[in-house]
Amino acid sequence: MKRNLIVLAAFAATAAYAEPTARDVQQVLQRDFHPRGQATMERLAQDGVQRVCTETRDQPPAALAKQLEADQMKTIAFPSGSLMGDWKNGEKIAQSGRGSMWSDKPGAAAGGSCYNCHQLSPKELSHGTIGPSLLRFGKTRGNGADTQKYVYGKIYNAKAYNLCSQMPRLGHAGTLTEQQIKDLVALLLDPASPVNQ
Amino acid sequence: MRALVYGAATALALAAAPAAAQQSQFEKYQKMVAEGSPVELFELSGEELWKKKQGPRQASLEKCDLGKGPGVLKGAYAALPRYFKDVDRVMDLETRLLHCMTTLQGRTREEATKRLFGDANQPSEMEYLSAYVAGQSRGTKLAPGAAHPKEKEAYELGKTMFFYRTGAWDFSCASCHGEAGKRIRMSELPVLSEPKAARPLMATWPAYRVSNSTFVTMQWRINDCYRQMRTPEPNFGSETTVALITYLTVTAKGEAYRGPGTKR
Amino acid sequence: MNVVRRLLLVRAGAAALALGLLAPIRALAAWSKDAFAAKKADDALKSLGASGAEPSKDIVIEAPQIAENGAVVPIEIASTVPGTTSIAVLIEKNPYPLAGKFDFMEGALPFVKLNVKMAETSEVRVVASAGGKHYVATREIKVTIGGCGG
Amino acid sequence: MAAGPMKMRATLMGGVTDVRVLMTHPMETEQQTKGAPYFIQNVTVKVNGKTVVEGQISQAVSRNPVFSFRLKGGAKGDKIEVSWLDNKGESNKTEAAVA
Repeated sequence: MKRNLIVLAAFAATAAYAEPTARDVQQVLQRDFHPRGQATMERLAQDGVQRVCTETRDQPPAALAKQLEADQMKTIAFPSGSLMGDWKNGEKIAQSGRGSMWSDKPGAAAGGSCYNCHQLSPKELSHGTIGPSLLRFGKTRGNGADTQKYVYGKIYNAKAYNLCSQMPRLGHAGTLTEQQIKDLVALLLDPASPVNQ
Repeated sequence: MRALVYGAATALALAAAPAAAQQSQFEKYQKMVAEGSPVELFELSGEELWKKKQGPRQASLEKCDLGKGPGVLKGAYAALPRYFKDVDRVMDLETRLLHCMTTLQGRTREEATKRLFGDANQPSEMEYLSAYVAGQSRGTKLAPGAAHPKEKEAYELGKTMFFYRTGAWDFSCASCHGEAGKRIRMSELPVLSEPKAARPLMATWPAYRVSNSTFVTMQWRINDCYRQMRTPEPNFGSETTVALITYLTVTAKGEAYRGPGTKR
Repeated sequence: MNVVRRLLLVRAGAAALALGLLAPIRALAAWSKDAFAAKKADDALKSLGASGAEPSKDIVIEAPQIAENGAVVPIEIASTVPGTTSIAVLIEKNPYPLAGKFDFMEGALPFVKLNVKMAETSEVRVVASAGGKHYVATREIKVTIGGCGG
Repeated sequence: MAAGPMKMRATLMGGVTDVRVLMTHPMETEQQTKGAPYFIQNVTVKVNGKTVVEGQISQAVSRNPVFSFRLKGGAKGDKIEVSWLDNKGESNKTEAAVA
């Protein structure tokens, strides 16, 4: 509650400097952008998660975050059966930075851009650090059903676990397919995967 | 055999002493690349284009007013973006150059914007011109317009956009440029909302990019960030792009310009 | 970019060709075709007559250990072997390993700095020739991926 | 875009003249052109008309080549000339005085 007030007070303070309102921004975006390829104008409209994270600078009030995370959890379609695919495909998906851009052919195989932000296989030296290192992830966490489900869900919709995470909702956004996410689960959890060597 | 042993030793050394050792190697690469950069060639070609008579009026851009008076190039880039009374709006370098192409040379906007971003085989007119004009500000401190109400408005809009999460992947500019010491792959990510990080960066844009041998401009930088943010495409010279460039340059103000630079 | 100059050059080339002048010009500027066409570093060196080089600490290769992009890998080479007259640069894993050969005459120091393309992580071999003998130094440069890869 | 501009700087410091030269050239490999590579083959450095460096290079040299060479001694005002010749017979050269 107290935190809520602080957040609101911060808004009131910045508003004095003629910061554009949410509606102003949407009007500006609609005027200043144009659709190209698969990137349609609808992508600029903020959903609830994006709006709350923008307005709170990624520090949402706990109660609100919990509620919205629960809503996001409902978007995840968990497949039945094993969630472990082929780590070799997973490695390729993790390497690829393509997918969902106006320059990508619609329907062409997308990647997860995983190495852009995470360390995975120790063989890949060129990895980002925006997200945590996932080196030996399966070795430390095991690969039981719960862990598989957690990893699948996190890749499908990261916002269900941490509302203002910087990680894209790769399944929810339609970038990765069910099989591709399973392959990434295997990359992280399969004992034979280079991640766990 | 010797090669194999040596290679293995290097891999081990890199794995054993990760962060610091690797970081210094990235820095060494960047430094050596910058020292051996062909970026000045773009400035030379840009100068030719600046003086070349073009368009229905067969005029050069030599009388283009970039804010310091017609034809004044010295320090002009470092004072951009700024408010221009003749168009009653804030313009960055490229938006202003386009304005001069249509007004002085009599070219249509359509023709002048046909090929804004070039490639290695054929850099664009805007890229060459940006290289030349920016180079004429070397040694001048960045001092973009920040006093006129429209300049203040641009700054505020740019700041809002910087933190605005949108697109298919929920990114804002701050998703990648919001936390110190982070990397995408091998590329360090400056926290552009902080003067400390914005200053050295804005002082070296536009730049030659070695990965694809192209010269890249600020309008391109904003465009390509949005491409990777999975949004639709921003219009060239739009209020949004100019506002973001204004926000970044104002954040970097006071830094002596030393570009055009060289990037990965 | 300089269209006029470019046209002039093209015309000059055509005229030279027509007059049969191009051949002597080419003959003046030697280019070791066989060495550059070799697919193995050893074959290229054999073709240059620089086989059997012995390792030397007097050849300094200054280069980053990791290159973020194989399109531009800066390399600086200096030889302090007395009487060095020639330096060859070979990138073992490139389709054609020989990247360059530089002959230094009186007045020039055996030094060159250049940017090369590397197809993948590879050893870079530098062979310096002095007084009919050959000396070699190698260095591994890792080539990685930078940026967002999109 | 072949024979675009060249740029050169020759600076005398501590008894050594540092020559840095930039060349505009696509330096296309066999892979890039799917068969017919297009690249500079010869680079020549002259001091006051006398050849001091003869370089032979391959398609592995990066686009828009940049070279640094070092000359023993020399004096301010010495005339440095750098020229190149590519595999299509095109050439270009530039001159600068040692500063």
